[in-house]
Amino acid sequence: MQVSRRQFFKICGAGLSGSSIALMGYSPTSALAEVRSYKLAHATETRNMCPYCSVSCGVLIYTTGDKSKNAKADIIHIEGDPDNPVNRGTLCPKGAGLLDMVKSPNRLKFPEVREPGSNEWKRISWDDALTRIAKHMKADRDANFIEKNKDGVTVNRWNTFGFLASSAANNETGYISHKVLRSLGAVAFDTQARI
Amino acid sequence: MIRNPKDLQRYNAEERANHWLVGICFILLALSGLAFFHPAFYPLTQLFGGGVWARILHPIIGALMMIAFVVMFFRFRALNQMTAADKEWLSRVGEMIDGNDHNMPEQGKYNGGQKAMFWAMSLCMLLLFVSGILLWRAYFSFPVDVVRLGAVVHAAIAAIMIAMIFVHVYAALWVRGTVRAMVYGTVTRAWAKQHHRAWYRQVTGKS
Amino acid sequence: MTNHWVDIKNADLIMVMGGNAAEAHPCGFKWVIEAKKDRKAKLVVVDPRFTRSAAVSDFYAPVRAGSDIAFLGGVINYLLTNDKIHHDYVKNYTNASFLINPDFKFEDGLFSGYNPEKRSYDKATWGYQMETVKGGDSFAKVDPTLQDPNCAFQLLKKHYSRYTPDMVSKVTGTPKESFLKICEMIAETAAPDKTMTICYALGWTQHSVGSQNIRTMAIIQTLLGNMGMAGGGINALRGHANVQGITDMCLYSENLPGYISAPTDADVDRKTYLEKRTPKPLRPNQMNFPQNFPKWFTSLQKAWYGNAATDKNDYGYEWLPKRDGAYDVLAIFERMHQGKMNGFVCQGFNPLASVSNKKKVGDALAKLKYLVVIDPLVTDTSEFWKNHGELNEVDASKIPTEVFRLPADCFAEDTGSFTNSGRVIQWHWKAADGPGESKGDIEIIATLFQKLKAMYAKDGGKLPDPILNLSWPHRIPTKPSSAELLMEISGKALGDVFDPKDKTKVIAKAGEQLAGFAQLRDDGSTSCGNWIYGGCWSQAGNLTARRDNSDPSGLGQTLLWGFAWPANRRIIYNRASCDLSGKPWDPKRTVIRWTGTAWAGNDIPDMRPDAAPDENVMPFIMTPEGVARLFAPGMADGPFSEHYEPFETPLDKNPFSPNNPKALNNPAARVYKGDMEVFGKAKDFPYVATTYRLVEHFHFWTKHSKLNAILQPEQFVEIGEELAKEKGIANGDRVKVRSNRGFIKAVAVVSKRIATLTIDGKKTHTVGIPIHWGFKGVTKPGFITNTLTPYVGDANSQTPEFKAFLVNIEKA
Amino acid sequence: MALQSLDIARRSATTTPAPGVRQTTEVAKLIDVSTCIGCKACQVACMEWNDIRDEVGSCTGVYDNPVDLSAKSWTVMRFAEVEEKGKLEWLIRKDGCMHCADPGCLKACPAPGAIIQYANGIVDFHQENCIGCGYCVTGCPFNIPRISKEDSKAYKCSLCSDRVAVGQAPACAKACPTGAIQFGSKEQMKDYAGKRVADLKSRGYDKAGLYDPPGVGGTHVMYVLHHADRPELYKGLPNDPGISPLVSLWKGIAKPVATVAMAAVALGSLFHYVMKGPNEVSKELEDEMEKEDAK
Repeated sequence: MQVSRRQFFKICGAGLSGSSIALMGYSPTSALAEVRSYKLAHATETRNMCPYCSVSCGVLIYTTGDKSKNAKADIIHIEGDPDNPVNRGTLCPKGAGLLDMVKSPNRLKFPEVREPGSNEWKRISWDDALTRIAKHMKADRDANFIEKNKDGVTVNRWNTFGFLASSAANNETGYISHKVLRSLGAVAFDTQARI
Repeated sequence: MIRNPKDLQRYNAEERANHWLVGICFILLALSGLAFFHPAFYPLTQLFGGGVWARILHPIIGALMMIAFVVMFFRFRALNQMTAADKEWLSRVGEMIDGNDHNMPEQGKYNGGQKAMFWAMSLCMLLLFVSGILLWRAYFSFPVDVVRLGAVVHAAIAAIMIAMIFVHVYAALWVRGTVRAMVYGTVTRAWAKQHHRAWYRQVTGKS
Repeated sequence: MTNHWVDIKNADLIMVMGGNAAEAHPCGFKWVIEAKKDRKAKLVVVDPRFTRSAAVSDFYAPVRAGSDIAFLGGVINYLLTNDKIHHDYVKNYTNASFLINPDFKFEDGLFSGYNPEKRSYDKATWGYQMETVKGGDSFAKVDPTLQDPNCAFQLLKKHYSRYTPDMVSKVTGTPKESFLKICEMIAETAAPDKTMTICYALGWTQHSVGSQNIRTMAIIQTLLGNMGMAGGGINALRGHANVQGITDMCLYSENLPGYISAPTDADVDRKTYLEKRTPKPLRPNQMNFPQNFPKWFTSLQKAWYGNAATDKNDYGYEWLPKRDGAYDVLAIFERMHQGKMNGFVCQGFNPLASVSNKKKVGDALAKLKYLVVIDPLVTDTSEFWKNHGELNEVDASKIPTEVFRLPADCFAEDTGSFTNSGRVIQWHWKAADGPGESKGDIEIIATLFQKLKAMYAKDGGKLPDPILNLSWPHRIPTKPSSAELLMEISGKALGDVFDPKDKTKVIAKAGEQLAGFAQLRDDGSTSCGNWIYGGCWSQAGNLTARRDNSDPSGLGQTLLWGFAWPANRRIIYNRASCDLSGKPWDPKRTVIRWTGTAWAGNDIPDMRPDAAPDENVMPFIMTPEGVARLFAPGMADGPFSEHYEPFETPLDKNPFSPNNPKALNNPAARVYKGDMEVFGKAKDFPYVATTYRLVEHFHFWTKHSKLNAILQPEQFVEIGEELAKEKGIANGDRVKVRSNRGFIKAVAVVSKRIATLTIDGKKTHTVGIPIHWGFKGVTKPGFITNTLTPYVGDANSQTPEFKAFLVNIEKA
Repeated sequence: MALQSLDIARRSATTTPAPGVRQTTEVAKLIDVSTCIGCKACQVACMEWNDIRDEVGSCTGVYDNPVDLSAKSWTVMRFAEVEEKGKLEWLIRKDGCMHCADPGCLKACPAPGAIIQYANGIVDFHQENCIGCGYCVTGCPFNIPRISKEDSKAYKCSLCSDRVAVGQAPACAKACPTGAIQFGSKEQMKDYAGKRVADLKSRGYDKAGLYDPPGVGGTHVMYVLHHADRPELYKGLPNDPGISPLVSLWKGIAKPVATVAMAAVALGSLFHYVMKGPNEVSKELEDEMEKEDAK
């Protein structure tokens, strides 16, 4: 009986006194208060531009790796370019969210075709896709190219084929697309800028 | 300790188990609760596997204790009705504490102090339970002001409760021969006759 | 933009109308806030909705969608009747004093020369009175006193005198006091040292009177003397990051790169073609810069056909296709709908979502033999054939179109240049490879072209010459680099180029990059893919990649950052920022000035550098008159603007010409058969609808970006409290919005921000419809809002009328 | 700023002072509500930088999305359409942690080192030390911390302590397209706010002012308001906030008092025992029973 009383006493006492805690083998952890480590410390920075509106804000794209051969660059963060005189580092909700557009689950990864009447996509190779498209275009052009109009004036146009151009593509894309289109005789083309 | 077949049965096995279930729960709750109450006690969370486990276990143990306590409450409620003698006893509790119990009025199974303790604990348990529910964020969500009030009530009542349990435990230790009632279930006739004479008479039929 | 983004900070008053800069161009809008903070500038917003631009404005007024000309015409009237114009500027720098053909008339809502069958004008009477001077030159007659009843100024005054404040309020629904308050604020900037800038966007262009909306504002800015000034100008806040650049590359039928008007059937040969496009000056001593047209065109031909372009074959003039009519996007889909097209390529363009009347577009696509979609993302267009329930009710098995979907790299995976709205060309660098097998746009087009070229080389076919002779000087023919292409665009000397003043002096040696378009020649010795970009990659290297953002003038010109076309000029018409003697109207904001020997200052002068003020060379050098046009005969629908109702209007007559049903809507706008019939009438569709963007999304693009989907997850429409009450619609209810072309369902946002307007005595409600949802994306799926919109465009630009049409609304 | 920002001023559930000899610059973020267009760039920049993505929710008839702060939305815009003097105003407030000088969360937190106040004023949550009790929620007068349903840890704006630590501005402040969010030393921010308030007064907002509530010792995120006399117009920004008296009671005086009281009872018992001795059964009764047994 005496023994059990002492045990009781001890347990109760332990709950009361901080000093006895050390005796019981516990000591407060010296939890270090560290901020989350800076995630861009060794990322590669590339200067680019937001593709959305025509403010064309400068952005800094951060990728993993240092461009060494075996380290695949993966985009991990995008923020405003403070040097750009227009946006001065700021971004709007669209620009600030560019990462999720670049990394969207809805990015296309390989060429696909949907055959006439089919209800599904089928993966094909680039070469197949472009060869099939080129064949379609040539057949169409050769069949419907208008060399002269009804007044006998040389017009050299192909208007059964159309093209809509992006307003978010580079100038160089726009230029080469235009050059190719007119060389084919295409006239039915327009750009997002119309709208 | 020498067992005597004539020792009086004070608590049966179920009652003892019930009591200790509540008691163990309470100890665990007090340890984990104190850990959250004051930084000095925080290391007690290690007993439970760290702060997160302590936070997870505390309300679960609390709920368990509440269930066990409710059973116990109904078990002992009838025996804890206050009588005139209890009030008389309570009014003279100072003498008792002073170590002079010779003139204390004759007591039944429980004295006025124990009964007062029973009701106080019941009230505290209820308050702890209700305020505890308010704080149990894993499953409940209440307006922040109610939660704040809950936290104050929970902490205050818990402190009171812990103090009362100290008194409860100390009283058991102080009054020699008491602890065995909750450990073995029996007390000596002498103990019964000295501390709970009316009960002694009732169970033995002697004067 | 005649000015540029940062220049907005130099304004004293910023007007946001026909746009919502805070939401559509937040980072550009920063300069509005800067003007407010640093110059104590005021911001005025006029919009059918209390937008987020309005939230930070000093004054807001509501206006009915589709009534902007009535509002702005009223401003012109206010400025003229209260004599709040910049007199010296108007007299000298505009065609106010020019005498107009006395046969020019405006009667009952129509200008002289209207042909109702063709829905177009014969502009014969819209010209200047001409006189032949000694030496045989023919010049326009002027009356410097501005008193001649046939001078442009008097005609202008007369035309807009009908736009009284009461009329304005009646037509636009803008409270008269609000209108007058705005007029007063605008009028203050008539002072020579005060400027107003206007930030507009698709809220003005997407109307059947889009171009005239902008022209009306241009008249105001000219009357106030705000053109060419720092903090002034007409600033179109354009759409995509490179919408300016792609417009400059002229990816559309009417023009060749650099806004060189493309040949039509009437241009039977190169000589005819050039003559029509090379104007003579209309006033003595004017620069008449378009006189250089043959140099630009010839250099383009050399860029395209290289050595195959010689003076013997008219530099390949015959190889250029001749246009026989309109091929704008509405015309293309009309042709497709009629079954006149077989193949179609969508390069980063989602027409099913972004062209009017989705049903018609979808039906048209289903008539194609093959469709090619090149895009980084899964577009709605690429799945036009797939059933998406009521969002896209089609039967795939009945659609015979073969659809190819090719993955393109996006901006981050690409090197090249973009041109921002302020005409600044900026270079950007690739950061990482695209996902999977994606390829760059250039590589896709180049590889496709190489395949076609090989087929024509091997098998022959119709007119293979332009294909086989197309200049393709790229190191990797299937993968031309952006650098190679920008050098070609900028221009190079094919032979030695000599100084025109000193024929012995070589200014560019054969093979060198040219310094600018001034060095272009029409004898085949230079090549230039786009003359206005001339000099952006000079012998000094790639100027678009310059990153020196120093701003010594404090005006935000940053002349060493990138390269602005033309000639790195940041503010166009900047000669007009000075008086006749060459002193700046506002010396505190000097853009350029005459130093006594040359024009110089904080910008590239928009003037011959040595043109002394007494030579009387006027600032608007791109016009043969040398001055700005208050009276503009080039417009399809009138030399002055006139209020016409949208094609779907809540009114049954035009309040400005109530007796002429022909003048209800823009009489010169093109409407196709079948489309006129599905215009809704006010009795069935009583509410004015307008579509728009939200700041949280970008068109149909960010619905694929989770971060943006989180910000605006679900399609909604906005209505005012009064309409909600009438229709028993509570905030957050699902509603169905119908036009005569289809319906959409969305959540109702009931707001105080959409005012109920009183138009012509009647209560008129507006339904606001944000556009960003579709059946593909990481947002909640939604309806394509262009299901609702009418298939009609502006008379000049054919930009569809997305901003004003009629709908009905009910609880879904 | 720089690395000194790692100096700790206060640590939750820690009774001894942190090293406090070095004096570092106090930083602050100023949100100028009068130039805020509610574009939510700050929300995106915050999510993007901190690698969190909230749920794609639904439209509830307002522009507020996400509709409330969450463990994955540390800042949200709150939109209020208010009519003042017959004029419609669309008041848009960026809500998020105020980084109080006297942080209620830190005061309430029972887990040592789960909440840290840096010497530069940033109040940061360290989830590895967080036990998920939610006391910080009760401590906060601004209703900011949120407990994640996924890991039961408390989250809120960190004022991008990781960026500030290397000398950069918080992601939201950097992104803000109109400059409605400014970042710098608290001193600079107060000066700048003074200019903005003067500008607003010149535009007819007589009651414009700075919101830097003294009830929480001032904050390291402050607002410029057009109607500083009625912060509640801005979707319930509290007027004169302070740590709830209940929390002050609970985490203030109650802690020592209760600890002392419990200790007193325990020690009282001990001394009672020592002084009075045990309450034994009397010898007479023991004997009586023994006699009884002997019968």
